[in-house]
Formats: sequence, C-alpha cells, structure tokens
Amino acid sequence: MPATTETILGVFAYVDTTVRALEDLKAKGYHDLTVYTPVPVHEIEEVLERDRPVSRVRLFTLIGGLTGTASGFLLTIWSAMQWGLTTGGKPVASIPPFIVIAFEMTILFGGVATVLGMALLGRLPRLTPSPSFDPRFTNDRFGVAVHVAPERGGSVREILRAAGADEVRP
Amino acid sequence: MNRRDFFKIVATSGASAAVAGGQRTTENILPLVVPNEQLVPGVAAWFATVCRECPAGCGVLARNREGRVVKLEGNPDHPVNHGALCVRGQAALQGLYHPDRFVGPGVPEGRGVRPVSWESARTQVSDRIAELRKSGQGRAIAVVTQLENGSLGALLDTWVQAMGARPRVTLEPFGYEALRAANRITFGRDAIPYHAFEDAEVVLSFGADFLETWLSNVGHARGFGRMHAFRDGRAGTFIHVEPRQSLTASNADEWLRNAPGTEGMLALAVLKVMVAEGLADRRFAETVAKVDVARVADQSGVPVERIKHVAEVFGHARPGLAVGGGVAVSGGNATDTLVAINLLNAAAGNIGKTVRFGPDSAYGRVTPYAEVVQLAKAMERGEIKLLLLGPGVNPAFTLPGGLKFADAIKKAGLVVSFASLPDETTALAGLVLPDTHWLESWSDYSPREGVMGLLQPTMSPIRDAKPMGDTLLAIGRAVLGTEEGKGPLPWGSQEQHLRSVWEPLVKTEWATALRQGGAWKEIAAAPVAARPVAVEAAAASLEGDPGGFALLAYPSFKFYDGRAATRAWLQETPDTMTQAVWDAWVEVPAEAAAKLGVVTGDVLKVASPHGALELPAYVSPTLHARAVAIPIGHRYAPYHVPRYVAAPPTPTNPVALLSGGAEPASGGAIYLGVSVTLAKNGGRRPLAILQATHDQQERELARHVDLRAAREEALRGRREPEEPISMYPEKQYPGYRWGLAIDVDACVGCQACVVACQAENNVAVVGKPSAAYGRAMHWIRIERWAEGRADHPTNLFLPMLCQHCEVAPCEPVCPVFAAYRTDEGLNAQVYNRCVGTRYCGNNCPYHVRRFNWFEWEIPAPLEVQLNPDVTVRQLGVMEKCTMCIQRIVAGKDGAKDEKRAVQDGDIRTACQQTCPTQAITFGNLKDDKGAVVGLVRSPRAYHVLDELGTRPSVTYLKKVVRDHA
Amino acid sequence: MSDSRSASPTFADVNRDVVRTLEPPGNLYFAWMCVVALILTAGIVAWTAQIWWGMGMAGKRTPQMWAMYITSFVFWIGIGHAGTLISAILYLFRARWRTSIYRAAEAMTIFAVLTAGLFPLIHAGRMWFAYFLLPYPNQRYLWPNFRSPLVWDVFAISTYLSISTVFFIVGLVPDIAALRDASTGWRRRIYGMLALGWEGADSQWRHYRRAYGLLASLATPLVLSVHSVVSWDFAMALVPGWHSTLFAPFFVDGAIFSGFAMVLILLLPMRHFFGLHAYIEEKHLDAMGKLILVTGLVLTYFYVCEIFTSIYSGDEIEKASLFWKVTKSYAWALWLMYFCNCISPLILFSKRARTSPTILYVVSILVLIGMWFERFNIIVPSLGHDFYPYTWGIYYPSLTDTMVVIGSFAWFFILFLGFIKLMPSLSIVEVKETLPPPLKDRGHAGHH
Amino acid sequence: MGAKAGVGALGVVLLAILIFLAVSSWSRQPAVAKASIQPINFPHNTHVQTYKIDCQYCHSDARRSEYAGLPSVTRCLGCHKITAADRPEIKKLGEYLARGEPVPWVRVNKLPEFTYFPHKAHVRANLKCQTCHGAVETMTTFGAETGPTLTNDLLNLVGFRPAARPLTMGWCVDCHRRENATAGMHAPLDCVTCHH
Repeated sequence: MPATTETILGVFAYVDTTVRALEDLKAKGYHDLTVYTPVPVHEIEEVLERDRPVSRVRLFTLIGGLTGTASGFLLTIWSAMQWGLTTGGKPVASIPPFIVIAFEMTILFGGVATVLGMALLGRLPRLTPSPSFDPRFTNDRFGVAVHVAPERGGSVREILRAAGADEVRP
Repeated sequence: MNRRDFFKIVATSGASAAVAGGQRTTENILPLVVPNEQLVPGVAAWFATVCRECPAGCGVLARNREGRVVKLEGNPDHPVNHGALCVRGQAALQGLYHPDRFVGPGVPEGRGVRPVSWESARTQVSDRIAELRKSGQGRAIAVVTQLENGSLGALLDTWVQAMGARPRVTLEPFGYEALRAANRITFGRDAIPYHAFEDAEVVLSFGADFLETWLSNVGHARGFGRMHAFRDGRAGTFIHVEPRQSLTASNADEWLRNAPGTEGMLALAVLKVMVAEGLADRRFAETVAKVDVARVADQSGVPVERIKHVAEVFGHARPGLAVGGGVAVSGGNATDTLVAINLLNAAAGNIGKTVRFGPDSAYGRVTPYAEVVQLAKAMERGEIKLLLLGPGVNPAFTLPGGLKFADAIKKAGLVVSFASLPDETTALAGLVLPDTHWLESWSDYSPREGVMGLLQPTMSPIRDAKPMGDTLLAIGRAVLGTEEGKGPLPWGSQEQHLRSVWEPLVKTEWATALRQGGAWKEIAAAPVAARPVAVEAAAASLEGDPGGFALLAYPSFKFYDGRAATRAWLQETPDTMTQAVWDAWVEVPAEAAAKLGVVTGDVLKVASPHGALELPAYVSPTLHARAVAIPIGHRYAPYHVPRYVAAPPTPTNPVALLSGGAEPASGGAIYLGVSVTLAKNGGRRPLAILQATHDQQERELARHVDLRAAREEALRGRREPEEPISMYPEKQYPGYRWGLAIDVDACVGCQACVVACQAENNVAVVGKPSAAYGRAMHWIRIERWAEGRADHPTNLFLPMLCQHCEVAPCEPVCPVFAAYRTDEGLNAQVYNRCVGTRYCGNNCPYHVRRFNWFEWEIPAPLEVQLNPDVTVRQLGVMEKCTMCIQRIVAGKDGAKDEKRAVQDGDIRTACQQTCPTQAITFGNLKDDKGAVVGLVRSPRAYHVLDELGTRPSVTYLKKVVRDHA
Repeated sequence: MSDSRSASPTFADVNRDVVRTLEPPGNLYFAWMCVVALILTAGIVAWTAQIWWGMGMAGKRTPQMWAMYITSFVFWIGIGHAGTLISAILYLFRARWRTSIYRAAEAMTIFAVLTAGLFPLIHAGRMWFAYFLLPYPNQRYLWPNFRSPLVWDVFAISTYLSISTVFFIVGLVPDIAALRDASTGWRRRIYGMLALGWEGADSQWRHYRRAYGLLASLATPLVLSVHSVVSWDFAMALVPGWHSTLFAPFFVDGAIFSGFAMVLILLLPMRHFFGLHAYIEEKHLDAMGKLILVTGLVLTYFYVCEIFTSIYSGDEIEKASLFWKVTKSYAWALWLMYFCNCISPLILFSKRARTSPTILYVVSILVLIGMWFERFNIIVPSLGHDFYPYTWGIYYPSLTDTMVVIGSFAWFFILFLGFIKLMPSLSIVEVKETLPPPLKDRGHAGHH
Repeated sequence: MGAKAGVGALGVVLLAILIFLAVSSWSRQPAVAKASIQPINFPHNTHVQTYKIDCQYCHSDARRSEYAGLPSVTRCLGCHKITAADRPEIKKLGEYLARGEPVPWVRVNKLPEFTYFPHKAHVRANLKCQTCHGAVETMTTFGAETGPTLTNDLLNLVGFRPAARPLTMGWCVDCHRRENATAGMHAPLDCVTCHH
C-alpha cells in the first residue's frame, strides 16, 4: 500500500456504535472506508450503500442466462439436423421438447455466471488476508478501517474512539 | 476331387465379426486350403435335400455359408410341401449341431461314449454275426430302423438277406395300421391314399390332427389353407370331431366334442342321415340299417340336430373329404371306425376326387406294430442275440409301457445303435456306431408314390460319424469274407449303392435331380370300388378303473414321437393351445379339476394298470369331462446348460401308461385303451405359460368377421386408404416402403414361423425359468385368443411381431436414437447404440421388444449355426423383429446386380417363407400392383390397437367365422 | 455445556456451539459409520454382480422393464426438493425460521441428488456405454435424442446438482471463514483454502448478498422444473396410469412432502446429539409439521383427481388398469401408500403432535415409506396391466435389486454422516442474522 | 482422529466405487486392433509393385461377396510352385498344403462389433482398396491402427477435431458424406445399412 495513506482500524463490539462511527466519519468527509462484519447488518449497509451503485452481479446473471437459452436451442436443433432421424413421426427439429433443454441450460449458465460475477467483483478468492483484517470479525466484532493521509490520522482516531471503539490501531 | 473336399473350410473372415461380446485381442482369419467353385465365403450356397425328421418327407433347401448349414427352408419345387416347413423341419439344425452328439463310435457311458476305433467296433459286430451264423442262428440277428423305403431300405434288406437275419422291422410309433386295414376291407387296397384337402369343399375330420402330425402335416396344412382360407369370396368349411380341442380342432368352423372312441358310430350316424336325406349313394343304405341316430347321439354326447347339420353340410359338398385319425381313432375299434369313415367318403362319392389311391403314402410300408410285439416277445425269450437299431428309432421310449420293450432289450445279447444322439435306447445299447445326420448323408426317401426325394450331404460331418450303410457294408463283407465289387454286397458305400439305384431312373438327369432335390411325376388316381360292408362301430373299450378318465395320449406337434424333443428351439416353442413351454403336463377337464381341487401347476399322479406318471396339471375348460390328455414326446432336457435348462424332474411319457396290446383287426398299437385315475400329490410344478390370459377383454387385438359380411365386403372390392390425421408433416419415403400383411384367417397356429425366425435371426433360447418369467426372446409369437363360451370357444391365432409403427411410441423415448424410423419404413433397432434403458420396452403397447437380460449361452457347436448376416446381441441390449433386414439388404443387393428395382417376391421374410398356409405376405407398400398392397386395401384389413394412433406397417386381415346354426 | 439454552445466544455463542459440533466424534458415530459402510459394500457387490451377469439379476421382466431402480431414482430426486425449497424459496419469502435448518437441508439435497444420479447408471443394461447420453462431439458423430425424456433428465439433474452445489458452497463461504478463524493446525489450513480468503468486508458482502439472492431466484424455478421433468418420464409415455397431464404438479408436491419428512429424520437426531435445541426450536418443528400436513393434503387431492379422471375419462383400458391396481396383486402396496401419505399426516393437525419429536419422527418414516411406494405403484402395477393382455404379469424383486436399493440409502447416509462432522451443519452467519444485533444502547434498539 | 477416520472411510468407499466402475465399464469398451506378426511374412509391396498383381487376383471374393476373402493355399502355390520356391517363407506354404491346413493369417483390419461392411458394394462403386486399407502397395508387413479410442473422444471433448481413425464410424461417414456431396454418389447413411 502507498506510503501516502495509512489505514486506521477501529474494532467495535456493537452495531449501533459502529453505525455512529460511520455516520461521523462520512459527515467529516472520510469516504474511503472498509467495514468488516460477521454478518451483513442492515443498519450498516444503509449507511454505506447511500452513495454507491447497485451491485453489477445481476448483469452477469442476465448474460449467462441468455447465453444458456441460445446455446440450448442451438445444440438441440443443430444436432438433430446432423442425421435428421425421425422418431415417433415427429419433425426432425421439434421445438417443444427442446424448450426443456434450453430452460435447463438457461438456469445452469445463469447460476454459474452469477457466482463468477460475485467472485470477480468481490475480489475472491484472495490469497493473503488484508492487513487490517482481524479474525474476530468473523465471530462477534465489527471493524471499521479508514484509509487516510498520514497527517489526518489523529482526527480519525478521535472519531473512532468517540463513537465507542473498544480498540483503535495503530 | 471328392465332394467332401468342397467343405474343407474352417471359417472365413468376418464370420466371427457377427458374434458380439467381450473384446478379442487377436483373431485369426482362415482361407480355404483348396479353392472351391461352389462356395464363396460370404455368399450362401443352397443344397436340396429331404427332411427326415418324420416320415412325411418334405423337400428341404439347406442354406450353406462358409461350409456350414445355417438355415433350412422348404423346397418350393417339392410336391409334398411346396416350400413350407413345420417346426420340426425348421429345428432339424439343432439335431445336426446338438452338443450331445456322439463324438464317434464307442460304448455308451452317461451322456457320451467311451470311444473305440471304427475297426474294433466293426469287428466286434462282424465277429458276433459270424459266430451266430456259424451256429446257424442267423435268425437271432434283428434289424430295426425308422421308415426307410428308398435305396437305403433296399440296401438294408439286401444286407439282412445276405446275413440271413430275420426280416427288417421298420419301427414307426404312428404306423396307421388301422387306415390300411380299413382300406383293405372297404377298397381291397392295403395302402394309405392321398387326401386332397385342397380340392375339398367340406372337410369332416374324425380326430385326425392333420395340422399337427397326421401323415403329412405340412402338405395337409397347405391344402387346408387353400381349401379353407377366405379368398375372393370363397371359403371351405371344416368340421372336426374330437373329445379334446386340439390345435386342429380349434381351426375347425365347427368342433364337435364327442365321448372318446365314439367317432365310428358318429360317422355311421352321419351316413345314415345322408342316406335318409338322399344325399348319399343308396347302395350304402343297408350298411347303416341298424344304426340308431338317437342312441349314437346319446352315447357320443353329440346332439341329434348337430349330427343332422353335419350330414347336411357334408352331403352337399362337391366334393367333401372325411378323414379319421389321431389318438381317438386308434382304440380297439380303430379299424371299424375307419371303415365307417371310408363308407362315408364312398357314399358321398369322394373316392378318386379327394381320396386318391395311387399316389399312396409311404406309411403303407411301415411294419405293423403286431410284428414289433413279436420281436419283443422273441427278445423276451432271449432268441435275439444281436439287435441293430437304426437312427431315429427309440423303442425304449416310444413303445407302450405294457410291452416292456426296455426290459426285453436288456435280454437281447449285443445291442448296436446307429443313433447320433444319446437317448433312452442308446443307454441300453452295448455299442454305438453313430450314423451321419441326414444333412450330412447321401440317401433317398419316397414320401409317396411318384415322388422320389434325394438326400445329399449339405456339409461335411462335424462329428466322427459314418453312414449306417457304409458301416453295414463293411461289416457284411467282413462276415462274408468278400471284398468290394464282389459278392452280394459289392457297393463301396451307401452313396455308391444310391447312385447304382438312381442311374437307371434319372439317366442323364442326375444333376437336375440333385438340384431339385429328387424326381417326381404325377400319378393318376387309381379307380377303386368300395364294398358296402356292414360294420358295427361300438365305442372303444377301456382297460382299467371304469370310473376313471379315458387317457388321450396324443403326439405333440413339436416333438412327434419324441425324436425332436432334443431341440431346445422346440422345447421353447409354445404349445399353441396352452402356450406352455419346456415341460409336459396332463390336461384335466375343468369339472374334474374343481372336484379334485386342482389348479394349473399342481402335480397330479396319473395312474393306469400299466404305470403311473406325476405331471403338472393344466386345467382345460374345453376337454371332454371323461377324458384326460397328455402329449407324447416330451423328453429330457435337450442339453445341459446351467442356468437355462432343467430336465423335467419325473418321466413325462404317457405311452408308459398304455397296455402295449395290438388292435386285432389291424395289428396297430392301441393309444386309446386305458382309463386312468387322478390323484393330487400335494406338490407344485408351475408350468411356463407365456400367455397371461386368452381373453382379450374386448380390446379387439384379434378380430373376426362373419362369412356373409366378408362376402359382401369382398364384392365392394378394394378399400381406399383414408388420410391419417396428424399435426406433423407426413414422413416421406424416397425409395421403398416395406410392410407386412398377416391373414388371421389363414393362420393355423402351427408355430413354424416362430422357429424359422429363431433360426434366421439368432434368437436366443432362455430356458424354463426365464421363459416363465416373461423373458422369452421370440421376435414373433402366436397368440391364442378365445372368444365365446369358455367350454366351446372360437380360437383366433394372432401372429404378433414388431408392428414397425409409423408413429412408433418406442422411438422418441430412446435417449440415443437406437430406435428410429428408416427411410424404408422400418422401425430400426441399432444394437451398437443401445444403452439398455428399456424405456422403449415399456412404451411399446404390443410388448414385442425383447431385452437381453443375460448373455444367453449357445453351447458348442450350436454357435456354428448362427446366421452370419445377423448380429448376435450382447447382454443389455434391446432387440426385436427387423422384418429380416438382412434379407432386405440381400434382396436390394441382388436387384442392384441385375440393375433393376426390387420386385414383389424378391424378398421373403423367414416367417413368410416357412408358413404352410401363406398367411404372411411381405412387400413394398408403395407398389400398387404388389400383393401386399392388395391385402392392405382388403376390406378385412385392420391394425392392432389402431386407436392408439401408432399406424403400424403390419396389417392384419380379420378371421372369417362361419355363423353356426 | 452451553448456557445459552435460557437466554437467546450471543454471536460468540453461535460460533462456539457450531464449532463444537465439529469436535472429534465419539464411538457411537463410528458404530454408525461402520454399519452404513457395511450395507453400502453389500450394495456395491450386488451392483457388480448385476453388471457381470446382466440385468436379469435384478427381477425385471417384460412388461415391467422398469421397477425398483426407477422407483428409487424418483424417490431420491424427490427427497432433494425439500432442501432447495427451504434454502431458496423460503429465503425469497424471507421465512426467518429456515435459517437454522437450511444448511442441513441443502446438504441433504446434494446427497439425495448424488444418490438419485446413480440409479440411471445402475439401471442401464449397458451402463458402460452410459456416456452415449452425454452430448459431446465424438468420433461417431452421434448425438443424443433430445426428444427423449431421459435426456431431459440428464440435463435437469446435472443442472440441479451443479446449481444446488454452487448455492451450497456460496452459503458456506462466510461460515468456513468463521471456522478458519476459530480453528488451528491442518483444519485451519484446509478451511483457509475453502474460505477463499473471505473477510466479511462490506465490498464482499454487497456482491455476496446480491449473488445469493439471484441464485435463490434461479434455484426456485429449477427445483420446480426438475421434478416436472422427472414426472414426464412417465407422462410422456403411452402406458395407462402414466400418460397423464396431472403428473408434474403431482410429483413436485409429493417431492416436497417426502423431502420434509427426510429433513426431519435427519434433523431430529442432530438436534438431539449436538444439543442444538437453542437453534432448532419447537417453532421450527411446528412449521415443518405444518408443511408436511399441507403437502400431504394436496397429495391426497391429487390421488382423488387421478382416480376421478381415469374413471371419468371413460377409457376402458385406463379403468381396467386402475381397477386392477386397487383390487388385485399389488393392492396391498396401493393401500399402504394411501395410509402412509393420506391418513398418517392427519395427526399433525394437533399442535402437540407437531411439536413432539417422537410423533414427527414416526410420521416422517411413514411418509417416506408411503412415498417410495407411490413411485412403485406408478411404475410396476401400471406396466403389469397395460394395453396388451398377453404379457400381463407380476414382478418379483430379486436379492440383487433389493440390495442395491438398500445400499443406496447407506450411500446417502454415509455422505451425510461425513458432512456433519466436516462442515458446519448450522449456518453461522444466518443464525446470527436472526439474533438481535448486539447493541450498546438498548434504548435505541431497532430504531430504524 | 475420529474425523480423520471418518474421512478415511468415506474416501476408501468412494475410491472403491470409482475403481470398480472404471474397470467393469472399460472391460466392455470396443476393441482396438493392432498390426501383428503373421504366420508367413507376406510382403504386399513386392506383389503389388514389383509384380503388378491386382488386389482382386488374390482377394477374389471382394467383387461378389461381403468379404474380400483370402487366397487359398493352392492359389498361392499356383505361382510359388516355381517362383521363389526355395525361400524358407514360401516353403511354409507347401507345408500347410501338405497338412491340409489353412494359413492362420492374423486379422488386421477389424471393424467395431455389430458392424457389417460389404466389400461387394464398395467394389461395385469403383472404390480403390487403398481408400480404406491404406497404401498397401508400399507395405512390407500389413499393419493398421484401427478402431475407436478413448483419447480421440477426449480430444473431441475438449474441442479439438482429430482426424477420425480408420475403420471408425466417423471415418466411414466422412467418406460417404463427401462422396455424396462431391461425386454425386448415393452412399447410404442409414444406420441399419451397416448395423443389423
């Protein structure tokens, strides 16, 4: 991480204190934040999502799904054409049964694309834990990491403590 | 180069490619040693010969591939069977390739022999003969063979004379002595005439099972088909009198169930009525003067009006034909009965028209049973020191138990058998000198006057066997101390003798005779006069418990006298009436069964004064209340393959219950002579019955139409095909479109097609347990559907095979396109592709698809018989009728060679080819002039389960039923 | 051990309790493992025999070309459905009570589908060519027949399996992260890998939540489609008793019905042995009891419809088939099914029954039996008495197919037993979500 | 440790299943034929190139039968009574004739199971033998790598399109399609033409 910024981490035990800290930080114009929570917390998200666009995962799903549909019909019809065998007096490219295949492939591709999307956007998997991460965050603690220029670190610490952080580091 | 060298081929490239299964790493391909103009590997060669499975002597063409016979077909040029064959003929191959065939000469041991060299074996016999002759005991040598009336017979008789042995006995369990005796009495001719069923308008049969075994069943079936099957508005009538509804009876338009042994009096009653009504020759009035129709009706259980009606119908026939035979006409009163029947024919003026003396049957030459009895007595007294038994005879099994022939054999010094398969008699023999199978032999046989059938080797022997003639000639010369070319036995071999007999006959036509399988000429009917002899036809008297049941021991159409029972194909061919396979049974009338508390499958002890049998019961609603019936000929399991074949646990031979007495008048064996008692022994032996029910529950699988209606429809002529309704565009057929038409009216249920298909398409044998559990593999089956009263049903025979539906339910459900519709209108099944999901099997409403539940075993050398043009299916694949795709391919290939399109008749499916009544027709549905289209457009045409909209390519024609008054 | 029975547990409690379930198991567990493994081996032996000697080893015949294998196949597919229903559909409906049970249910789904997936293989006459059903460019230039319901199955089931697995794994990631941070040594390393470096940062959560929601809404139509497709194996066929438009909803409902029964059968012992009463409370049992009751009633309705249509249609063959089923050889199976599926759930009308583990357990077992026989009754008797009287007959199970079917249960349970000791059978994150969030200033509780 | 054992048990069972599936299935996959040692070292090249003998002189059944057929021992000796009669390999021929045994040639061109290939039809369509059997005229020992292989399927699976191996279905179909498209032939593409 560039020397021009430092990361200050506040560890909280409660949701409301965490929220308070976030509100204050935002009010003071600190926007470069990372919040660690053991569970997604509605209140915290509310604060964070205010000035963010909706996740783009759904775009992946849509594209994946459509690809599935298309390839489903393509595969069935094309392969049926290969030999043009009649069964049960039905036409070679009989669409109704092929819909089933197309449907299943829509779901399959859609689902896989969604997960890929999530991994891509969520930067997963990550090999080394980020410096500000603390194991307690997957248990019962909440963390607020603020990335700021070194000279402004003091005030950030102030805010975090004021909001009721059990611990602020460095 | 001598003929045998032609066949010095082991196997040729590709022949093994057909056999599927595990992978072979290296595989050898073997060329001929000597090139052979007659055989091209991969191309079939055909050899004409004569079937010797029974004395009917049908003409046969043997299909030879790579030096091995793979299929038998009827010889179309042969005057007896005109191209058709019966089940036994079709299955003869399994006798040829039977796993238990003796490997060579030897002393019988278990199911095989302890080998000895031909020399020592021959010397053993010749020494014995020599010493007997020295001590002047030539008469102590007895020769017993099956009916051999050709050159072989002559050769044998010469030999017998040269040896000074007692006259040769030809042993045929069904000898028809009574027929001959009756003809002696009425016509003064000791012969069995030709019965021209084809020319009769009405056939009146007294127990003659002429569609099963009687005299010449294939010929008769063909004649019957021509006479009876509905053809452009005309159809003959068939009335049958028998206590039991046999296969023949169930083909009758009118079946009269009479008390056993009352056929004679019925015949006379009919004659009496005819005379009274002026329908018969007056000269015969006095012969029936004493007959009281009412009393006859009372004794026989056939009501007076029925008798009158029969007389009516028969009397008006121009001409009619009355025949008598079968078990019910072989009682103590057999001759009287047959005389009565002769009178009937004579009075109706059928002699010379439908009953023709002149072309007399070979059966006339059979040694009367009475002489067999004499022989048995002689053996009993120890007068026989050397007994020679030819192939095809099995006296220890086929002769009545009362005769105790088996015990007698034990007293007959040295017993030498020429049989090629172990049986009850070879077990008692001291020496076996295996004869070659008739498909490997030179011989000849004359089924009737004017027809000389010629047998030629159709392949080289697969075992170390020698023709009986050769062996006997060698022995004879050894005894006489003469060498070849000299003395009374100059011939080097049976073949030489045969040629010496035939040369003067055919002169330069030898090659032709070989090609067409013999020589024949028309023989005009000899004029005979009937003596109106008075005859007293009392009911047959029965020995044993008067309160018991008359035992009807009837020959099985599958096994004849039992000689065919070694064929696994036949064991697994359903008996059409009961649909039972593999095991024997005792047919019990429903009332009696109810009284005994017996259901089908319960074991019954059947006891007569001469023995007892334990057999599973088959409860029959149709059998006469005072009779029980047991088929003759069921024998040991054909060959021992673990999972498939289990020998019937107990003896199954009803003949063992018979007295062994001979009928005084004719000297014939008495088959209807004992009354038996039934007792439940508590055990169960479930029968393998393939058909779940004979009631088609108004589902109109097999349909019928009234004769009058059929006539009217026929007048309106062809029916134009209606446009099928479909959401989809119709499938186009660029080239041919194959189809089958099956005439339910013509089908007599003889099962020949089933075995023909099995032979042609390598259909596996599964054995009793699997068959009983719905795992039989037949591609075609003959179903029996019973309509009307349970105790007196009208039976419809429905040959059911893959319907090759245009809208096939089996196709779209197959996940891998293993089942699909070809551009020639076949419903194809691609074995390679089949994964075995069996979805198609579920979805086929006809259930004609067969699944390979196991790798069915084909014990060596039976695999040699496999048709190289048809894949042997691996375990786990679905199979079914292909409409003989291999024949279609061949047919198209042949046509291509001639640069023309396939024509009607080029291609014939195996089932069609062998059908005696020509009920099945294959052809191109797009060829408007073709035979099949004519039938498909017939007013009688219908499709099975057509309400399902499967649109089959197999069309059925309704049975035409006569409206009984 | 856990004092959190009385008060609602804290976040820390949750972690502790879940981690506790993964402690080295006791002898009882191994006893079970061994028993199950033994039965499984027997099943495998039977299968080997069948491959070696042929399908004939299993008691199938003409016309019952299908029997216990397809029965069990449909049965297991059905079991799977409850899991997806709980994890996806209830998630979309925001049914909070699902949280404590959905993880186990989801695992059950996957294992059930894995079991079901074996049967088409077991059942194929030449399973060594089963790959013919897969569409891939091969040197024969051949493709499967996409018109065949069996190929639909291949697609439906493989899709179902992959989607539920994905869904399952996504759900696991944060929990595994929690385990990682709670454990040490080799476990920590393994969990570390599986957790994909999850940290619970807001940037991860926002995409995670969205993705999870989307997956749920994909899984919902999927789960409905899968059993419809399976039902079409029969509905698309001609066989009387199969050829019915009713089948899709009929099967889906039956699937959920049996699925919930299986969930209970798995959860109740878990709850008991792991002492999870704090998380799997009476309200959960009650809710599931209600669902079983409802689906059971719906099923009853379908049965009535089935009978009604086959009589009302006037199709003689259809009628004959029904009459035969109800009165003849297989009647016992039919009536057993009616009892288990229609009568036995009725007891769940009483709240007491719904909250009593014992009763629930018994009912569940009955339901499973009933539902297995439902499929049996659809397949075997229908085939045994269809269009063609010539072939009518009875199917008798053989030792082989019986052993294989029993083995399939062992296979399922061995997978599940393994799972509960290696993975959090309770969703840490979602359980926490349902707990009141830790607040310093109680006064402000739920201020939004 | 318990968990470990649990994992162990599970692993073992899974492995067992996989192995058994693999073995039982593989044992039944179609065979692959290999070039192998012949009883007599027969050089096609000398016969075809040096002596310009037509294929159908020896394989004389090809034009009239499903099988191409092999020359009878006497036909071989027809020439070899005189020609090169002293060579050891040729001497073997005489011995076979003397013993009245056919020469046990080892099959090289092996079609997959359940398949029929009529030489006749292909000869009738004026097909050169080399089209299917390779450049026989150059072969000292006749060899061919034929039959389907798993590797080919796998290559296909991952998107490569390896040339179809000789005597596999794809290979036949390729030719039939090509001939129909280019040479205006009517080579059948119906499954049952070869599979019945």
